[in-house]
Amino acid sequence: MSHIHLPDGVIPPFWWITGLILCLALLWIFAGRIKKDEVRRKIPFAGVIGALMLIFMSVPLGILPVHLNLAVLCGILAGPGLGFVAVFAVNTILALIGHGGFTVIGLNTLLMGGEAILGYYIFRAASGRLGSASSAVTANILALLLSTVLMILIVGTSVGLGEALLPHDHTHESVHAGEDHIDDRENNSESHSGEIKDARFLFLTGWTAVIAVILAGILLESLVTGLIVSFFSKVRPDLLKPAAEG
Amino acid sequence: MEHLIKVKCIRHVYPDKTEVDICGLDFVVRPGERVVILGPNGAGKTTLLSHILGLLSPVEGQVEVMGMKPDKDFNKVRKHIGIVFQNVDEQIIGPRVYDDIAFTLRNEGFSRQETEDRVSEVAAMLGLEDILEKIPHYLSGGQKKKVALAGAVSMMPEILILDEPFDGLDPKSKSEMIDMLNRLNGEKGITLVITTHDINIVPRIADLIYVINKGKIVTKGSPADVFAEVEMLREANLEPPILTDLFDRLAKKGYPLTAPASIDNALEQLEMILGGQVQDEERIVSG
Amino acid sequence: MEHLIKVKCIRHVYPDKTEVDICGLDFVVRPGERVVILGPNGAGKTTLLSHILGLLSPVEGQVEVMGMKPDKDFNKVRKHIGIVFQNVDEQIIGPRVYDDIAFTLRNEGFSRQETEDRVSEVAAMLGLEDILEKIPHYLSGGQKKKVALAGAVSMMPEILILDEPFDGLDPKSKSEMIDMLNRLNGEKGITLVITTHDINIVPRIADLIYVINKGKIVTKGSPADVFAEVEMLREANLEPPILTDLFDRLAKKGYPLTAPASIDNALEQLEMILGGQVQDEERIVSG
Amino acid sequence: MHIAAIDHMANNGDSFLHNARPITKVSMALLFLVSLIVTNHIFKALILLAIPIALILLSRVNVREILHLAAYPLVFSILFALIRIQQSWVAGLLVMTKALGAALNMLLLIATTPYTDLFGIFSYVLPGPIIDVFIFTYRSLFILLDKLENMMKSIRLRGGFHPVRILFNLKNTAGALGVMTIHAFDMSERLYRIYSLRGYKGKIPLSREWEPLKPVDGFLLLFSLIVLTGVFIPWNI
Ligand SMILES: Nc1ncnc2c1ncn2[C@@H]1O[C@H](COP(=O)(O)OP(=O)(O)OP(=O)(O)O)[C@@H](O)[C@H]1O
Ligand SMILES: Nc1ncnc2c1ncn2[C@@H]1O[C@H](COP(=O)(O)OP(=O)(O)OP(=O)(O)O)[C@@H](O)[C@H]1O
Ligand SMILES: [Mg+2]
Ligand SMILES: [Mg+2]
Repeated sequence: MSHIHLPDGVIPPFWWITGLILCLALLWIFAGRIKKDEVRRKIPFAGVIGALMLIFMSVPLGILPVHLNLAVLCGILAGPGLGFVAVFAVNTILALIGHGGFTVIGLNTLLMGGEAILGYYIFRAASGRLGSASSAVTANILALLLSTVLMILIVGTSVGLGEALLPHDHTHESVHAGEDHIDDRENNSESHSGEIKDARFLFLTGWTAVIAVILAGILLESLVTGLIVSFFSKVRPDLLKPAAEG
Repeated sequence: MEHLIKVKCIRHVYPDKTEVDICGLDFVVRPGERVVILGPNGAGKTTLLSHILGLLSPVEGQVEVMGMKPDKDFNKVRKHIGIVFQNVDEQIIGPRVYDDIAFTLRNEGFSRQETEDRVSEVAAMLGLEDILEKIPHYLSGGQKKKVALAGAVSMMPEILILDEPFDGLDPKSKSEMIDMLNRLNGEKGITLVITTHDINIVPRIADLIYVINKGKIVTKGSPADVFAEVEMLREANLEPPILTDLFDRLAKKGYPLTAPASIDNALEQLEMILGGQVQDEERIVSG
Repeated sequence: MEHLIKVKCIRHVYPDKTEVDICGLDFVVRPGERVVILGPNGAGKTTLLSHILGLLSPVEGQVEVMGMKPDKDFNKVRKHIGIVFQNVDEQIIGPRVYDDIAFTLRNEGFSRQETEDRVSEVAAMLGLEDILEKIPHYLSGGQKKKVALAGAVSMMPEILILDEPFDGLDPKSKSEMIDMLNRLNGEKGITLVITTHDINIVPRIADLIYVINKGKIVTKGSPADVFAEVEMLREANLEPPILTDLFDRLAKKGYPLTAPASIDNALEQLEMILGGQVQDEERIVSG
Repeated sequence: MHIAAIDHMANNGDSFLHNARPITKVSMALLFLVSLIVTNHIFKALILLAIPIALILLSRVNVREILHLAAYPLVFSILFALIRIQQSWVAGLLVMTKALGAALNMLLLIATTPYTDLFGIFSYVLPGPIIDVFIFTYRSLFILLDKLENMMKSIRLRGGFHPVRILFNLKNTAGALGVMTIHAFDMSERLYRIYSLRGYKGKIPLSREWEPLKPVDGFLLLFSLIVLTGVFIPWNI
């Protein structure tokens, strides 16, 4: 959910440069924290996680105008540090194919990597009380809601509240046009409440639909995460023993 | 129907511009036949099967399965074909063996009772009763192949397509697999289309062989006929089965031998021409 | 050194509690030998190799490679062993074929010039000169196997370990692979340890065979000896090579034949005992 | 998948851009990117958009594939443009031009430069383990894509895909993803083993030798510097 598909040239330099610096700092910290004797096992693992995320994003879901992201799942499986590193690799590769701007890789990584980190900790906290599938769903919902709020704040503050944007749902490429109108609507209805009238010709419904789309996206992803995790708990429960931090 | 499958000189272009031609003779499969496709690595065997399954559409040429175009009538054709891919790991989807065998049945809306009956029947046929509750991930290679086969025959398809089904199996499991396939063919009348690099077992499983090489179907014929064309085989990175080769060379030297279908048959033929050569004492010594 | 590898009755427990025993005879490999390990699916062949490589640690028993414990002295032992796993796709690391062959060399700190020379040498030996600049995922299955082999021998290891290297290759490519391995053994003195299910090629590549079954190494011996123990082989889901089987059965009937190493040798032996049987007219007719 | 197609262009293409040194192409992409970001003039921006388009045409890559990928940032920038349009039409157009131009620059780079060369250049600025993660991600991606493709084929053939039954598809797709994820973890374990055996110590050695620049490199660098300068000089239009 949190993947801001922000193009280059929209966010002011101060913000994306700060994001980039923060992101690189975290990368250095996480890379340094991989212990020397574990590096041989963990680096291929992070690579595989990154590849999995790229693949999850490319899976068509029938006519649903949504694609999966599953940062939380990757956080649960890889742990916060490796999860973050994998997210960075994913965002960079996506930026290279024009999927999100190159300059906003830092911000994108902070948000999506934030989901991975948050998801990991929530999952760990919840799995003491709940089953692994419900923990995963809980972690997914909470982490996505939080990152969505965070993103609204970042985008809102940086672009200026008057132009604040809500996150874009993971729109599948073939059906962008339809979905993007919904996004337009949400942006406008939130930030330009005074101008809603002007924008009416583009949009038929208002706030309820916006919230519905966001929630549907979050629920869908949580559902898939839950299904996959419940499958793991049957087949490879060892993978769900929370990965070590780092 | 005269033929179940008919493929006429197709050309396929992969997204990266790799061109695969499968031209020359027509590829025709008749009901109840056991057809084996041979050819070197990269000849286009898997590509041909993908066209028959409707997974690919040819740029040129015609593919017909039961009178339909598999790429257009995918959902109709699919119901008549069972398939076992080379890498069965990528084919087994169910969380338990039972679920995997039941996968297609459930998708096609069989009732719970029907599904259960059908799974039991197939499991009994392939000797999988004891592992129905197991998680496929932990099965041995041979067991996984059987599960994939069970999933493929659960709908009792007219045609069963197998891409290198004997890979990685030990000799006994391979023999069992062959027997199982021959039983499916004999008892249920299922038509078999198989690719393999294991030449030596081909006489045990083939009524008809097609050889693909360099973009052409270069030969079709019974195992005896095809394996007699040694030059053509070598051309296609292939070789005749060992026994066929041996007997062929002996025959060329004038001995009245024909390509044997099995080791027992080979023994018989050899004994015939050797008949009476051995002295009794020798026989006692080495027996 | 008397032996390069010695494994004594190990027991391994996988994380999911699967126990694998490899007991019975000691597994001993001497310098320059070509050793083939046979056994049914799930016998523990790959598990044994993993122990020799130091990837696993035994719960019980001893593993010794060049006098060291491979799990403890992993970084020392590793340098003496080249390895080709069954799934070569995952084994090819280098972004380009050149980088992949050079991977270990660079990790071990060879200079640029040394690396280049060594890569050229290995590439020439395996016929890979033309694809050094290619990216691995565009190679064919056979080419990938060769690249993996090149990466494994780049350090000129004393020991080369291959887990089912012939899987999925067409007969000619398989033959080439065998020749290549025999050349590495003959010219460079590299010791070979190979697992395979392809019994018929074993006589061409083995000096010594070990058979593992049901947690035990049940036999060791030359191909001729091992393949003579038909009962034991069947017990282990195996069978003798076709020619061996045929000749063995003929020998049991009293004909003076010994297990042939190749089809040519088989022909010779048969002609010997058939000698002079054929009438001249016949020869003309069928010749 | 698009990454595979792009990868193929980069590796099999043959044009002056494919032949230029990777460092040149990366510098050029960055210079163009900076030019685009600092430009606030619609005509300059349009020229900056025209440049990658021209270069893409000249580099004879698969234009359809590039267009397909470019549709994404284009459609997305419309969203932002719509906001700006309320200030002025030009502002809206500017946002779109910038976004599309930047994306085309990246696509031009990746379609003419093999990923190994790109990662080699990233390795000057990023820590070693991160570069290795890139390489592993990329390689695993291709292996796993093959697996997934086969799995989806299998699901389709076994009646597990229906054009309109979304939940039904979702369930089966989740199943396939789950199985693939498990295979992926097994694979990562095997990768770990094989890499360890082949002497991996946390740094994949890339051939990173300095290759002398060729005339084409000089030309491209000069060109992008001129462009950058052009952005800063005020024009009288
Ligand atoms: N997805 C693909 N993209 C591009 N080229 C492909 C693809 N699949 C196969 N090819 C190419 O098409 C040709 C035929 O491949 P195919 O897999 O059909 O051969 P095959 O006869 O099945 O070989 P094998 O015996 O090794 O399985 C080969 O040159 C191969 O490299
Ligand atoms: N990672 C693992 N986790 C749990 N059990 C395993 C694992 N790897 C192998 N086994 C089990 O250990 C036993 C020996 O397996 P191994 O792979 O060594 O057999 P193999 O002789 O190589 O068989 P094949 O001929 O099929 O390759 C089998 O029962 C197998 O199921
Ligand atoms: Mg094939
Ligand atoms: Mg094995």
